[in-house]
Amino acid sequence: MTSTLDAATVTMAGALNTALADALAADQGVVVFGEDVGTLGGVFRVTDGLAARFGQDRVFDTPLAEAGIVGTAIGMAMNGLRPVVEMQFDAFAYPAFEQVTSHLAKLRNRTRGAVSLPIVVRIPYGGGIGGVEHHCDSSEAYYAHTPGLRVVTPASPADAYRLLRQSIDCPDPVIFLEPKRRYWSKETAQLEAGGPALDQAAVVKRGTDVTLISYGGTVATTLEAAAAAAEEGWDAEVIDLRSLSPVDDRTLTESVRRTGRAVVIHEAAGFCGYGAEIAARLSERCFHSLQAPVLRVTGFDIPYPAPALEGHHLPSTDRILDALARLQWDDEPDERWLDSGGAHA
Amino acid sequence: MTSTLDAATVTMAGALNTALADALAADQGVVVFGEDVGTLGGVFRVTDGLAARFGQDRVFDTPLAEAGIVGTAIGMAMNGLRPVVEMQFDAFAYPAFEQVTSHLAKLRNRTRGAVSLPIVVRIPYGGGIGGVEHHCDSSEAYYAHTPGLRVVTPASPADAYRLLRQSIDCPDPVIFLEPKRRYWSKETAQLEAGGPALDQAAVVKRGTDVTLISYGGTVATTLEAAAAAAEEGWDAEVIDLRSLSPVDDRTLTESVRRTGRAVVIHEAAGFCGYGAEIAARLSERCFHSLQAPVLRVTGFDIPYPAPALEGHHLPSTDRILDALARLQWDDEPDERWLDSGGAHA
Amino acid sequence: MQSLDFRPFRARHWRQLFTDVSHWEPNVTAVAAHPVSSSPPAGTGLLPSGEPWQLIDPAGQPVTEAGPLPPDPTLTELYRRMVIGRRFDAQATALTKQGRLAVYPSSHGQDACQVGGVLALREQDWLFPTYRDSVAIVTRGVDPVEVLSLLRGEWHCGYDPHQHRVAPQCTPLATNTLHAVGLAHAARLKDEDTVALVLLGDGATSEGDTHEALNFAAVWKAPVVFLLQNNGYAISVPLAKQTAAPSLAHKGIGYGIPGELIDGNDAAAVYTTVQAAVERAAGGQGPTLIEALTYRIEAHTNADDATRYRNSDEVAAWLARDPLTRLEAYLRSAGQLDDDGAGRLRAEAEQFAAVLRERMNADVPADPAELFAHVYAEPTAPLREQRDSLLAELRDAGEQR
Amino acid sequence: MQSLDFRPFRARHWRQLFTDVSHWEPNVTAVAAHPVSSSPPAGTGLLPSGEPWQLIDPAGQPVTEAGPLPPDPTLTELYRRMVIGRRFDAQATALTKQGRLAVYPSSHGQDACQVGGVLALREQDWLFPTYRDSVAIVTRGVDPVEVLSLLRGEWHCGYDPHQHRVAPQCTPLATNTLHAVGLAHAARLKDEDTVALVLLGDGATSEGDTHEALNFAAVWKAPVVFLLQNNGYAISVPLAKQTAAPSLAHKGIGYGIPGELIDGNDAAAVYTTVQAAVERAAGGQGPTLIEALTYRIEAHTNADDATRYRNSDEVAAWLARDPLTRLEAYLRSAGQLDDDGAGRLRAEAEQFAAVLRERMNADVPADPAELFAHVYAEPTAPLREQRDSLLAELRDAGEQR
Ligand SMILES: Cc1ncc(C[n+]2csc(CCOP(=O)(O)OP(=O)(O)O)c2C)c(N)n1
Ligand SMILES: Cc1ncc(C[n+]2csc(CCOP(=O)(O)OP(=O)(O)O)c2C)c(N)n1
Ligand SMILES: [Mg+2]
Ligand SMILES: [Mg+2]
Repeated sequence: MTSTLDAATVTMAGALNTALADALAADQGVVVFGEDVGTLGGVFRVTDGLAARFGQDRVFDTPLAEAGIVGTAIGMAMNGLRPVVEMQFDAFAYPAFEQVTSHLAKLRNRTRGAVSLPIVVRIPYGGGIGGVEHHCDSSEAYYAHTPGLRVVTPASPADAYRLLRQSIDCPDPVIFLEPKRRYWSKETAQLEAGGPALDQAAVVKRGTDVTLISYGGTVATTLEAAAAAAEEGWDAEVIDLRSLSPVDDRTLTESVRRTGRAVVIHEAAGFCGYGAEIAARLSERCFHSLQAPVLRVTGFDIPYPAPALEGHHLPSTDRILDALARLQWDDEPDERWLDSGGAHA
Repeated sequence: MTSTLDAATVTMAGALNTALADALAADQGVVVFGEDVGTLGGVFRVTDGLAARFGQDRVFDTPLAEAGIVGTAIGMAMNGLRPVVEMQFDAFAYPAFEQVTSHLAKLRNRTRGAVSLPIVVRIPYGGGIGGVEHHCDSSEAYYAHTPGLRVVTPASPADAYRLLRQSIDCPDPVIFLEPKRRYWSKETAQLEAGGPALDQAAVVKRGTDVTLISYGGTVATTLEAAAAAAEEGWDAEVIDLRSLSPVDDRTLTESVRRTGRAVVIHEAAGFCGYGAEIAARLSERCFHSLQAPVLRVTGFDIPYPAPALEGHHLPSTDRILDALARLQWDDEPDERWLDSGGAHA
Repeated sequence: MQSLDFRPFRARHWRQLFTDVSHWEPNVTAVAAHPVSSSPPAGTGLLPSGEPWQLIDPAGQPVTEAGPLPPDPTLTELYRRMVIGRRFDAQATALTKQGRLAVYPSSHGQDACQVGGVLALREQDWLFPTYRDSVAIVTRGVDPVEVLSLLRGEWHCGYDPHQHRVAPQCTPLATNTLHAVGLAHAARLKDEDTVALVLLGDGATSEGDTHEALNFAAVWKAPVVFLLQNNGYAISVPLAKQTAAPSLAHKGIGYGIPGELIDGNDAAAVYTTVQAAVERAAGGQGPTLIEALTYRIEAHTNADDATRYRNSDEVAAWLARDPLTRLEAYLRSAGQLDDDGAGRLRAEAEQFAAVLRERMNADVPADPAELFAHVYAEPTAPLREQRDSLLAELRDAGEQR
Repeated sequence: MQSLDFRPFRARHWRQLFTDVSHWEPNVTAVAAHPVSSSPPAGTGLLPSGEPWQLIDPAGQPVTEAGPLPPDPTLTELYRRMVIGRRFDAQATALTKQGRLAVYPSSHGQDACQVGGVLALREQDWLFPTYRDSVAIVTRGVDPVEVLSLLRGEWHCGYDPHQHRVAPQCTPLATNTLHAVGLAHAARLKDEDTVALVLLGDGATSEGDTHEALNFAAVWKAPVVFLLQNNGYAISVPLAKQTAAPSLAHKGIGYGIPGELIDGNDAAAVYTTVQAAVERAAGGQGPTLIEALTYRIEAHTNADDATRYRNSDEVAAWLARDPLTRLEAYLRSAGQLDDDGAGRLRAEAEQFAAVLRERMNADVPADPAELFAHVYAEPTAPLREQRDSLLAELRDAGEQR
């Protein structure tokens, strides 16, 4: 199913809005609800105009209760609907955590496949927008660690459209993480629902020396870093994971076996973050191809900082370049880890 | 502060009970509350007799609401108390997730250190007890990924006593994970609150060939595997992490640089599990010492199964030995990762 | 044992049935914070009656002023299902002793709620039960062996929820209330005549999810009925530590939902009240909150030791209010049941239990590959990898043997 | 603009102040599910009065039958603080336009709640505010620059909560209600005479945490006061989509807590009601739920566009019910305020704003090392490592320049 629009300049928020509209038009079972998604059109305007076009029975505001939103979505899906719900911000999805982990993720398995929950939980996530506390969390690792959930995050408007349409069509529950600092990023593209499978990663820049792996809000930074790296003589390949769970091992290992080096970039806290899984997997699966350890460039292990300091916290092109430089190009081990003690406890 | 008891045979549940009693006796500010912890003494009897001994003002049952329990504990700590609260089972801590992540973990940082939350959240976790769904989750990765929390888990009665006493004394919030299948494991020990720092790992068996890293419920299995490995000629070192966050890098790297090989064992789902962090860290910090990739032996990426099938899910000594065998002792790479595609997407 | 004053059944008396009344101080008098205006409170019609509503008293006498009884065939069927349900419940407890069930939470004593609630449902309606509601599910027609597969440790839910429109038994407390509201609201959106009945306990009312469910249901006027079995305990915690409200049914008004307080050991009252609420819901008039006062005769589960927190006098007092005895007394005095009929019913229940016992003795082979089959609609690539590695491991182990 | 009928202030009229009344169908009539027994409902004394309680009407006239007014000096002080608070609020909004504040949620229109609630507290009591309650915090005595450091993007909380016993402004809705209950209960356990006042909005009442807090407070008889500022909206969502209850104060009875419904634009009523509730709480009589009917004059924050979901007539109607105008009218008619006095007050407020403006113009240096300083009592080894690597990075960058 393809949007009727021809290639045009579109923001990610706009592409998501079109995806919702097209999904609502394509399937009577799709309903969209959450806090402020109806009359207001969402605090990020992603649902703008949908209530007016599709009516209050299909696009509606709920009382202010996130467990209530996810919990009732589960009941609706049991009755044949395809709910697409919005959590207003990342940290405000936590009240729904029990419904997500104990039911949304498990109900299909619990019933040996008898109950299917084709639900999409849209969550604007991440920082970089000068937001106050609780408005900038990157919660992907919580969801990716929860079996039974799919976790998807777009990095571009065209992907946002396609991945959201595919997520809505998917019979599995999908946590759909929208990198809010990319909402107003623009792209000239034709919005299409078809294309690669939902869980296929994209090589967004080809390269031979090192594989930079990222997703969501930091893909743009990573591409910038790759461009800067080229000036320093490193030809970096850039992978946008798109689907965090399941992860596309094939694309990853194929690339890293070729380049022999890898850096994972995300803005969430590094400790037990999503990048740990990627680094661990690649270290295992590509052990004999790796010329240097897989490095991670991530947010620090601190609560998301206030706007005045977020610039120091977020992965920057400089920090990615620093990591590149530490990839032992001259065969010298990273001196930071030479003393036998590591950090002093 | 040492328990008055001499060395005696004690279960982990008993050691925890003694730790709570000693903490209540030592500090008037300590209060213990949760569901069924008062009159009943807890469904695992960890709080047995405490209400009778210390009175209903210090050890009490609450209404049935986990966010309520953690949320009010936060208020109490703001008013100078040291609450020790119980979540009845792992999955029943999820309703409190917002209070844990958005407040418990962040309030000290939010107030530049002005507000201290010396709270211990005790959570019986993990499977292996033939429990029904929602009673066997291993949720440590969620908490370990959350900056501002300490995450501690004992593997033996003596450690249970010491770590719980230290956690109660600690000015930081501690998620104290009790491996419920070890509750009735016995040990002859003198219970002491002093000793190594709260965040220090223990080398529980010395060895030279490979480092087996585990915590909580799987330490016993890991020690069994080490014993079996000895028969096959591998001298395994076993580390019990005890503190999952922060992690004791020094003990880990010191060991792995020496042995050159490592396996991480836990029963939680592997994907984005705690073992990913350990594998990623060691792969980075010990890159030049590693003779083989750091392997992980974990639960599968599935909801915790029903009792009839949990035996297939939980890491077994056999599965640990299989991993040992794959550590490329004969310098041959793991054939599973030789085809360039890895898993077929 | 406490002496009981059976009629009229006053809330005060209901409370006296509990030993631990020391904490029981429901706040029923306003302490005016200031001289309030004389304007009378709004919405008092949503409040439950002061005393639990009853159609048949514990001695088996109809409470004529309370309203008409359901027709005799209905009462007979309620009794029959309670006899079978009680026998099922006893059988399940016995199976735990034989190691055939891992755990069983009995509903002995709550039989009138289990059976009365379910029989009031129509074919097209849905039931959202908890772990304690196996008898309700059996009454709804689900194969008892399938019902017990969860507690047998075989799989997390042994029946297909769509077949009899029964959601999986819910363990995380109160979370099922939201599922019921969602399912019911979806029915309205789809213009289907379906009502959802959700069962919850007194303890579960303290969870945030119950609050959110009542609120969503009220705002959406969703066709859902909340049947709250107040059995006095949440494991060991008595109601007095759970709430200070005059009754749990008093929560309704805070959402704009009518609250009903009924005698939960009177099957006729439960049946009539749930049926009326189902009709209201189906008629577009929205949800109802029904609090049925009852008692958990057994421990929380077979693994629990109830003597730690309540005394046997209390249990004895409630045994004297047995819902089966009550309805049997009525049916006999109404000439609807004699010794022969009672004997036939007992035999039917015995037969039901015997078949169950036998079927539960058969071992169910577990297929390890199934661990990976239902996590997603199709196993993902990583799960196929993990499945293959487990199967290889099992093959190797088999070869070694 | 709608014409207003000022006295007596009926809930019906209050609802008429909202444009979007189409959804507003609070359920105030019971639809009896069955012939209920004649036994009257229990606990009705916990219900709020049918009409919001008021001491001074919108025209500035005392409502004598409602009870005595607070003493004149108190009324004068309430007015003074509202004038300063209103000026602070306007200044903060202006600072967002100059880029000196990232965002500001205004409480214009809710001034009587902000000031009346806080002035009713005693020195030793605690305040648990939300993001919207900056004026309340300033009124409590916290340095306005410290208050604004959150919204300035400098740090997540700019003041020491222990200094004035003011918890950090809470963003995750309703979560602060539990903190307040815990703090209050701890005071009781420690035998301290401390009451906690928690502020929450109409939207926040829908969250599970509010329910759990009300319940814990009631069961524990905790000395806590819930002041619910019902300003008609949760961002864009009108109350009619938030609840179907006769009033939000009707939730109290479901917990055994008295509910009070008051005119939230009447500073005298807010002050008197909160003060009485604080006394009740301090006297060991437990919590009170106060619903103050008021209105958010500005958009949700400066970043919001309120024209998308409400019309200007509605705002105009509420502007005509301004809490400052009302109290000013009373004070003038009571001879407590004249043009001179009003002028002096205005000057004081201007001076307050001028100092604030100037201080907010100063850039605050941010120290990157502080990112790691407060996560734990002592930075952990991994955090020290990360701090050192950031500092090295900054040093290198400095050297390069
Ligand atoms: C969210 C959650 N918290 C805790 C538990 C553990 N638990 C199981 S049953 C129970 C008591 C429930 O009491 P009630 O709601 O009155 O139902 P009853 O068992 O009496 O039928 C508790 C605390 C749970 N299942 N879910
Ligand atoms: C748990 C949570 N969910 C969502 C939000 C986003 N949010 C911020 S303010 C707001 C509306 C709150 O309305 P109300 O409680 O009436 O307070 P008001 O803003 O009107 O003062 C929402 C939805 C939040 N802060 N916390
Ligand atoms: Mg109960
Ligand atoms: Mg509001």
